[in-house]
Amino acid sequence: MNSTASLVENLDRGPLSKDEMAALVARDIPHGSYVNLGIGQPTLVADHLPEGSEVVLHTENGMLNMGPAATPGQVDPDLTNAGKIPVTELPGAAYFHHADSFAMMRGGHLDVCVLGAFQVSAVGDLANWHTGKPHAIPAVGGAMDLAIGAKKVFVMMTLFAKDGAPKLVRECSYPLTGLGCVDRVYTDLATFRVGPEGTTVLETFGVTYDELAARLDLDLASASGVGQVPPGRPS
Amino acid sequence: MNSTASLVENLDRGPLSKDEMAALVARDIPHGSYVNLGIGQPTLVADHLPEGSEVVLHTENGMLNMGPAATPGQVDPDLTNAGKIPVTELPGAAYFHHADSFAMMRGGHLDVCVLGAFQVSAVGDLANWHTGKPHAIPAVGGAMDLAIGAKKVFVMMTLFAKDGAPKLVRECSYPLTGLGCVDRVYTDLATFRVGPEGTTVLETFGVTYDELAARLDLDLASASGVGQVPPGRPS
Amino acid sequence: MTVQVCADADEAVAGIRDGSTVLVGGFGMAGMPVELIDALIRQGASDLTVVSNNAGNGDTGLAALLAKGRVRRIVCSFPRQSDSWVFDQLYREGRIELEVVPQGTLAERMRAAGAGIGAFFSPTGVGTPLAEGKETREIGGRTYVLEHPIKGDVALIGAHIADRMGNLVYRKTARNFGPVMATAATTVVAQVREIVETGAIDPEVVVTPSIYVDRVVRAGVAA
Amino acid sequence: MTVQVCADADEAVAGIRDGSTVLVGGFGMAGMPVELIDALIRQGASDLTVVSNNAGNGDTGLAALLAKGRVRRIVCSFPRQSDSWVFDQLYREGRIELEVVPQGTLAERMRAAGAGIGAFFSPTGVGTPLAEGKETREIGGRTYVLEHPIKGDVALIGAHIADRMGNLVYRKTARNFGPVMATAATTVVAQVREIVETGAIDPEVVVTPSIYVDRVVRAGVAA
Repeated sequence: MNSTASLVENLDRGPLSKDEMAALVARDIPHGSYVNLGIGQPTLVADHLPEGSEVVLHTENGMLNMGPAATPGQVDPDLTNAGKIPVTELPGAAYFHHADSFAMMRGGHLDVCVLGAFQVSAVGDLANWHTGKPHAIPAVGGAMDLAIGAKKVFVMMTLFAKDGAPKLVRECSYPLTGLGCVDRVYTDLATFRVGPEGTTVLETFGVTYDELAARLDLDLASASGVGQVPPGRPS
Repeated sequence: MNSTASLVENLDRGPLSKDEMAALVARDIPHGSYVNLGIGQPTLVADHLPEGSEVVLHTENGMLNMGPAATPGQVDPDLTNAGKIPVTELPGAAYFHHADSFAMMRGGHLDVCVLGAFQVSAVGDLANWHTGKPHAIPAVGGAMDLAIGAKKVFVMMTLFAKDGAPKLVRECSYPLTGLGCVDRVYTDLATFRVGPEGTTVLETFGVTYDELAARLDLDLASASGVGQVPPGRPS
Repeated sequence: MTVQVCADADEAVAGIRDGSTVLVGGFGMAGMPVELIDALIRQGASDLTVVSNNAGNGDTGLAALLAKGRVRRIVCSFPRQSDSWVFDQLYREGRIELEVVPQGTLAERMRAAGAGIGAFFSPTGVGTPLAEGKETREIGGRTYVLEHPIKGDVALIGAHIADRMGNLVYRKTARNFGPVMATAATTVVAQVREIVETGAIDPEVVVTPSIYVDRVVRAGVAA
Repeated sequence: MTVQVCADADEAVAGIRDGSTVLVGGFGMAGMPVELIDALIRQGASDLTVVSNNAGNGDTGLAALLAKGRVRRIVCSFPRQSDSWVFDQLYREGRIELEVVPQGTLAERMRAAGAGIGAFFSPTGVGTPLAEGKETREIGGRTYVLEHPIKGDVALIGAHIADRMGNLVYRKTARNFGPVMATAATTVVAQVREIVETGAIDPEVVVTPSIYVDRVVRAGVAA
């Protein structure tokens, strides 16, 4: 999380799997944080939080200190996460209603929120709710509230779409979820800091900074100095 | 509460005592109402609610179904009314915080609120928080929230101040608590309906309508028709 | 006013008028007032505006109400789901109006209705298509969009236990929209699993005080 | 972040800076964080803005803080009481600023700060001296006044029981302003009568979830 850290080119590994990306996110969540993990990939982050992290998970349907997904024997229809998956509760949990839950979020009380994305812009605009296709049925859920609410918003996504188009872009072409709300972007090929000062590459995975820069249509900066982990180093 | 009822001149009794005024207010509170009784005289109304009225009392410091004042043996410093007097709780009570309590009030969920007043205007403006004296320290408490919140606002006051000035006036000269918020005014000499259509006398006590009208600088109407209860009738 | 303890769900939804705005609780199945929705289908009110987080799943509950053509307009945060085929088809055929509202704004707009707030400035949705045409204002260096209350004629909610005065408690994440909707509608109907004597619920743990509740019915429990 | 369980009230108020806005819970003595206020007097921060329902009673607690000249400005609904002589004298001598706010607006403005609401339109106070100079707007035929959030640097509140994570429960009408102030300040300090193990409070009855609480201290209990 130190913004003066040097860029590290990890040439010994990458592209990262979803689980490896989740592990990177988990590493950057401070001890004792209150965290909301978005539906889908971000939920993987929970599996990578270290023992004793004291991270408290929020689910926007009205709970703090949510536990892992319920095993078949634990399923309780009154206890689900925001993806409507049965979950469990941990000691010290609390329940509250939807207005209180989103007040907690909108009021900036969550330390970190982890979201998926279709696109993130160089300054941290987020597009993750609507493909923009004319016949698509719009559905936003809590995405816009999450995007603007947490103190830090981390995005997890592949860096390129299936058609090869980069998802980290100068300006989002998809309908926006929030303006300038993203702080960090974790992808299979690199991690980035985004914001008013533009885009900074923090780490690369399986590619060099120069290779990455060539594939993105962005004004990139690298974290000051470059340290390279060469291929073949035991990881 | 029937707005087409005839004016009744009670010449057999009046001016009313505070307790008699409280009894009149209690009579006009519908069965099962949720009611807030303001600090001071209005609290007397509780003593006059009939057995089985199922009236539920709200106190703005966070409680529904408040019971009577605590006896010395019942005093609990965590349980007071808005006047900071120790009270008791009845079965079916509920506690909530100040924002929820005033949301309940401001949102129009209370059926009736009973308040004292310095002045009430012909159209129902209320002045009950500030004498307007230049060196007075302003203090409003929940008065403005109560004034605009309840479905019906009843005022209890003497009709004339100690200096003889009427307290039911064309326009309030004291600083306002709320605009057009009062529905009924209960005084020692008469009860009134006030509102956008002006002031209507509903009952008089110890004075005739004409005597009353002569003492007030107001365009008064009487409830349609006049029925007189002559002096000396057993009450 | 005194709560009405209803004999069955049909009594609980009696009198709902054509053209009403109906707030429907639940998030997924948790807190969903299934029996009340089924009774509303039998009751027959049409031309409804429904406010709920989703737009129905499968072929039952809210989806069945939609399938009967009773709903003119739906206000929700997330209509499109894997099993929202009833809504999807009505929407594509132009037979239902949709207003998509961010989930927290949906909750806060109902809270505002219940709390007597005329409108509020929210940071959610600023710069997105869902704020288009809405008034914005910069306050303290941040941009906000003006949002207005959503008030219901009726709220249908699911809770866990009611007492005979109408105080409600919920269970776990089934609490969700129920307590907010209960403040925001003229007539509030709660289906509960159990009705207990007044005084049996600790006043400290009441979530929806009796003042908000008009009718309760025991439902949703296997006989 | 993880709550700090403090050894005493002095540790609990450590670091409060000159010029801070301090939200002080309680309504009368119910919920009043007496030991925290006494510790704040010892701690020495000055030039404070205090937000509380009243402006101190007698010569102890908030009144003692005022008497020491530490409070530049007070925001409250009801400063004038039979025993508010300390405030009264300071005010008449022009040595303290006063902003009087209707009690419900006071609560709602703090709730707005905690809930990320930029401003809200309230019907309370319209047409009265307390709305003078404030923006008004007619919405749906009713006039509202625009009110802005009140945010604290610190909140000092009294609660009944905390667990070691910082979840709080209150007791009876001592709940009052505590849960609202806990959402509205950067650093929230709660004095409680008992601190229990995490898991000992039923998650259904938590009133202030741990996310809002930074420091807890056991106090206010006869030894």
